[in-house]
Amino acid sequence: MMANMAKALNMALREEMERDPRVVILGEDVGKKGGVFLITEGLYEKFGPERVIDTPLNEGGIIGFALGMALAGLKPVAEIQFADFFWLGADELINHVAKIRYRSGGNFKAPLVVRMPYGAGVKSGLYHSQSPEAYLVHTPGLVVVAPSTPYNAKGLLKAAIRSDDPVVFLEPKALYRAPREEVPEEDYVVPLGKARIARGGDDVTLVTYGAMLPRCLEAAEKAKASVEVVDLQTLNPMDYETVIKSVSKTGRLVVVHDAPKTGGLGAEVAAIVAEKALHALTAPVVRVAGPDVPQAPVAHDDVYVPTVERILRAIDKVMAYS
Amino acid sequence: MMANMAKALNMALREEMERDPRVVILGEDVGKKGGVFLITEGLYEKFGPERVIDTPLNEGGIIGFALGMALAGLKPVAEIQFADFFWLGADELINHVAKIRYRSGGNFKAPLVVRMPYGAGVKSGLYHSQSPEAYLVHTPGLVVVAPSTPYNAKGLLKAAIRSDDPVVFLEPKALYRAPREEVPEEDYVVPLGKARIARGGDDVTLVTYGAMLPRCLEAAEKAKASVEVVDLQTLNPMDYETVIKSVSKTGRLVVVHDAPKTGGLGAEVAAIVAEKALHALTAPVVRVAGPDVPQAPVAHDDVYVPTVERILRAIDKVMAYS
Amino acid sequence: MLEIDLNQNYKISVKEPQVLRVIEPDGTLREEAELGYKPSEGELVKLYRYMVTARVLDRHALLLHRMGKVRSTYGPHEGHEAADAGTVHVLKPEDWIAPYYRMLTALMIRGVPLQTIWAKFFAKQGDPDKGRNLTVEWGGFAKWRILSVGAPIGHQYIYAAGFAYALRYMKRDEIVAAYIGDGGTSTNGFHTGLNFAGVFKLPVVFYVYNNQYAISVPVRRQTAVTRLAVKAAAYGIEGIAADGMDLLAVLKAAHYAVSKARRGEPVLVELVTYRFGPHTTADDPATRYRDPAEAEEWRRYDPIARLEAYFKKYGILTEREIKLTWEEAEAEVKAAAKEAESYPEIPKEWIVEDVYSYIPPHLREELEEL
Amino acid sequence: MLEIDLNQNYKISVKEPQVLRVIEPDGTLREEAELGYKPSEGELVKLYRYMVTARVLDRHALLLHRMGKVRSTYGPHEGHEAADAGTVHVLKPEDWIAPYYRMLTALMIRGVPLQTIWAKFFAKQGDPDKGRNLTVEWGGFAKWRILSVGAPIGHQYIYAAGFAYALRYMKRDEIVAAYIGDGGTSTNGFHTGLNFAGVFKLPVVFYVYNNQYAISVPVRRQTAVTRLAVKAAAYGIEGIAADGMDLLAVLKAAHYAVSKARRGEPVLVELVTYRFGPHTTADDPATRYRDPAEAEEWRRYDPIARLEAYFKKYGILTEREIKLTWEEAEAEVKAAAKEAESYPEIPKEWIVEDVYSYIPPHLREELEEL
Ligand SMILES: Cc1ncc(C[n+]2csc(CCOP(=O)(O)OP(=O)(O)O)c2C)c(N)n1
Ligand SMILES: Cc1ncc(C[n+]2csc(CCOP(=O)(O)OP(=O)(O)O)c2C)c(N)n1
Ligand SMILES: [Mg+2]
Ligand SMILES: [Mg+2]
Repeated sequence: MMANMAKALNMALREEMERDPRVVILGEDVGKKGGVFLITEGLYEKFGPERVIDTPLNEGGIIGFALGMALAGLKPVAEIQFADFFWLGADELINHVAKIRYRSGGNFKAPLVVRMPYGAGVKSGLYHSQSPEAYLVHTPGLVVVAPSTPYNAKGLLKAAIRSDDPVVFLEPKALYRAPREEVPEEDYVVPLGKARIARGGDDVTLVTYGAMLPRCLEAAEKAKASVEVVDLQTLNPMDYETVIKSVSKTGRLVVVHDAPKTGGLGAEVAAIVAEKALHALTAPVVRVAGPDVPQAPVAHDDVYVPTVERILRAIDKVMAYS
Repeated sequence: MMANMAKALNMALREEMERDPRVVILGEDVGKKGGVFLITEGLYEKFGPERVIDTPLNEGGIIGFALGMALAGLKPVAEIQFADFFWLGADELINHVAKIRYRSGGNFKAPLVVRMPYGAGVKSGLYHSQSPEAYLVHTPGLVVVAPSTPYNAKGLLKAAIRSDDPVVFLEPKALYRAPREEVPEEDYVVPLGKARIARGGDDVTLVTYGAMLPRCLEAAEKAKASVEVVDLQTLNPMDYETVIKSVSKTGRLVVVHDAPKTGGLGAEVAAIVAEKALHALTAPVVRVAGPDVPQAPVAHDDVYVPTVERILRAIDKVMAYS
Repeated sequence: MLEIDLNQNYKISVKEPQVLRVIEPDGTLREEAELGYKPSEGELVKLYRYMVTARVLDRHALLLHRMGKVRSTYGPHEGHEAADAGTVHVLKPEDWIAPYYRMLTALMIRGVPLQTIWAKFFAKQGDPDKGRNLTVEWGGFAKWRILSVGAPIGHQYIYAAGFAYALRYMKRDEIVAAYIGDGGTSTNGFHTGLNFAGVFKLPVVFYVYNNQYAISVPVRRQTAVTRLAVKAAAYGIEGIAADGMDLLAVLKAAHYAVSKARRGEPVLVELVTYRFGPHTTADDPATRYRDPAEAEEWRRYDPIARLEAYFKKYGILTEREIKLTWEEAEAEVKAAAKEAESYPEIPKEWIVEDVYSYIPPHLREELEEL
Repeated sequence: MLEIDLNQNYKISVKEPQVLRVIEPDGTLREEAELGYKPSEGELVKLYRYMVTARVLDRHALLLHRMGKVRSTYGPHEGHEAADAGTVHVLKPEDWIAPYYRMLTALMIRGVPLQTIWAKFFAKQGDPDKGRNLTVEWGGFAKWRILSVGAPIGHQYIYAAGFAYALRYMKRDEIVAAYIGDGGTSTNGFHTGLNFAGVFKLPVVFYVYNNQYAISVPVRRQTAVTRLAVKAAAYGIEGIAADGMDLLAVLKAAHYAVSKARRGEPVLVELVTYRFGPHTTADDPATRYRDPAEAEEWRRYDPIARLEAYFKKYGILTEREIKLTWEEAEAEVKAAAKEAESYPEIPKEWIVEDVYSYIPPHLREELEEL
């Protein structure tokens, strides 16, 4: 069926809950309201309050409660209303969920999913716009995923729910209602840990993920150069081989994300290439990212988020080398 | 006088408290006990319980309380007993302390210091060994500092306390009792935002900070090549010009830290060089870092932390290119 | 397994407070609730005017949001007017407010010009927050002694405690009034703010606006207690409750709490109220989680209508004066909106200001590239 | 400013529980505290043996720490034996423990072999945690239905709640006993664990070991309440308190709490005790923050000596049997240590295991380079 990303995610949740009674949902307003972005719409009605659980307002509570459920053998899908609020559950996520398999010598595991809408571009200020992927990627034990289309959103979320490892699932809220595409009603997964070539090209490798994909594709379309767009999909463990393969071909790397530049995921991608494929680079690496300011001021939301124009300038910049 | 880093930090606190009655200290066990590492030793006796404040056990409480104090015009120095526990105050630090100047249009500011012992190398397991600098550096609004010697520890801490911006002060606990050096009893500051050349050299640039400095110096000493060691001192805003200047001379970059490699600060240093000085590089960048596992398992503490041998191997590796 | 019981002496026991009410829904003064603290009629009328202005402003903001002029989402204030008015009125001008987001009447009383509020809602110059925040985040209202609040719920309680500690340390005779919603009582900010305040005996009054919902989550799903004031017990401080839509009850409770706080005895005050509107403009209770009949029920207690009934009953204001109050508020609010609409946009360069006390080189570079 | 007061009815009121005590310090049974729950003499003796073994183990661990054999820091258990024994004994074998760090007697009762504990203390093979944790972090004791605890205080309360929710969801008739210290009551884990448990009516007993200190911070600096059980009031659940060094009082309180929890009524149980030793081997109370005379005072209540006095007074064990118990424990503990010392070291490759359910390529690469 034709579906936008919000609907595709909703389909994934519904199907997984039908498939596996161990799957439960918890979070603030996920019940009758269906979540503030309606991703859990209709699930409360279908699966009841024992499986679609409105919690008190405490993110540490939500993640810690989900951890307990996972330890007991359930498959909780926790929603953090906005990624900006995961900080209130950072201890539970980073100190406990991420490390419990390790600290228990493999005697416990926490296969849960923490879903969070992330990213700027919707004029929501400093606390409803953050992109925390770099923090999460720097946390061994977590799998970090960011879908970019309705199709991969459904397939990745299903894979995340079935994973035996904890997955943080970063949903690009700016794309929830972006144009629909065909999303199969059948069961399918998009495997974790694999990037995809969203568009082939020979001159420049654009590495991106999540919310920035449409802008990168648009820039690739408009650019004079032949641009290959790599959509990471899983941010950690990262499929760096696909990145290196592409850069080995093009010799030019531009990384695009909307989190602040310094210490962002672009740094890791640049570093991997500088380590493993330096010889292949004909041009300096360019990062197109949010400026190093709190993400993102309402009045400057448009200025903050990388634009197609900025991406095009970056492409021109690396094309100036040969 | 001759002092180790613990003593140097204690001197800095004492002198600043004498100089400025607005300086207060708060945290768990900072009072009579003098802190678990004795950094605040003797201050409770000298300045009394109103200025050296034992708090209840809540890191969000400590940082949030310090924020309130700073808003009112005090200069709080908060201690988080181990950096691993800042996660329980991550919302206060990252969402509030870091952003309050920005979100208030400059009408409020939070010039406070959050001190935290950080780093592995003391066989303390997954929750008394973490190095969270990369998370903090990715947070606009925070100044992040890591001293590496008794001398710069004192001078940087004094500068941090006098700063008009919030400073996270990461103290390499493995160096607290490392050999003493001459630390002036007079007042001096080591300015924030400036790296220093800890050792000059021509062939390889070793970029490091905090706990890894002694190992880097030892490796530099032992290496056959001529190695320049850059001690960042302030991790954000970073003095990238000093890094680039050095790499422009040597053409080879090795970055060393004990935080896990993926998404660590080494990535940012590598990326800056790949962006701004790619042409200067004659060898791929090499990162010597902790492996991507929880930092750091007790039985593997020695294996986890970058050794002089690993740094030497990295130097050899980049020296193989010319 | 053998069922056993423990002697009552070995169990805690808690008595919930009654909810203080002074004005009945029909405007009648309750006899048994004689005020210890007596505001003058003039004071009450002044507060009433602020409440009306806030309500008009609130409704107008909703309108201008629908027209796309008010940026981002907007969170209605309706139902909270008396709670704001009573709690802010008992403060001295030197005292501080650590607000939460739904507090328009408080802004009125503190003297924030309507233009300034509109400038903020439009994200234009003149906004003390420099256009950075949502309409519901009051970031930079330092001039009016309103501390800075961002969206993440809870932090205001703990920094209010730290701020109060500093006030006492500096021997400043000022107190802090901190605010949170019923949902907020579940946060660490609530827990640790009250705990620190109890331990350090700080000059803070902690208000909980129990408006029955946290977005869609009813208060009975937020906590197993039925009276939120009871939570004070965990922190060794006093807890009281009042009808938050009854200006006289709020004034009385707030006055009592403030006088305790000035002596270093923090108090938790639950103000029972209702959120008449949606949570924000992005919310639609009626079709999702709340029976419209319920809101109708609560309408009986409307803080403004109640005050008007009381004024009329006791001859404090006439019907005509009341009508005039509304008309004047309407005119003022509209005129201010018009003025603020003409304010200039926020310049691009401001994006890199105020991250630090200076603009570091990397931010200058980044600005160039934008 | 006019001082006013509010009628008592508008204030919360809380009555602290008395602290349940059954055995007087001299071993005499208190009359008024007749047990509803009656353990057999055999049970008591068995528990006593575990307590003695734990104390011997604890002291031996301190010794071997001083000799550099026990890795990292060690946190003594002395004073907590009865609290552990009573609370674990009333559980069924299927029930779960969400521990905190100072709980050796609990491990004994759950049947964790001494060798396994030594293997952990030595960070050798045979340690279920694979040598990754401090001696005070019980990460991988799943086999004994002991949930995983890391150092950051508080999290065990909230995951215990989630775990209990899952048990009920899966229709498993098991409960969770969760533990924390007095310092831990200030954390968000405590606040949110109790709050969720209250809202969802979960089968959990929440124990607070009030041993008077959080490292150097006395409990009166941790909270303004004097009886920690009172904190239950904030969560709409029951709170009780017992002498945590009195095995019979602990058994009675725990049995009561467990039977409530099985019915979906969570309870907060404060066990009043004392930390006789330093916080950890890295701590030195006597020279810094605690008058040694104070510890001497509390020694009167020593849980093991008290039990021995009771046994002797009522002819349950003789002096000789008691002596034998200590000797046997000593022998067992030492033999186990000796055995564990011979276990192989943890191999290097294990460093990259268990980060994920598989070893990703980048970790394989990184291992190569180490
Ligand atoms: C820490 C945190 N989690 C979630 C949110 C999202 N959120 C915004 S308002 C709200 C409900 C708050 O309810 P309450 O405290 O009762 O205040 P009210 O809106 O009813 O006035 C939620 C969950 C938030 N702002 N902060
Ligand atoms: C979140 C967190 N903050 C700080 C610490 C450091 N720390 C370890 S034990 C301790 C005191 C705990 O006291 P309490 O809860 O009373 O337990 P006790 O040690 O007395 O048994 C502290 C502060 C920690 N482990 N976790
Ligand atoms: Mg509410
Ligand atoms: Mg204690």
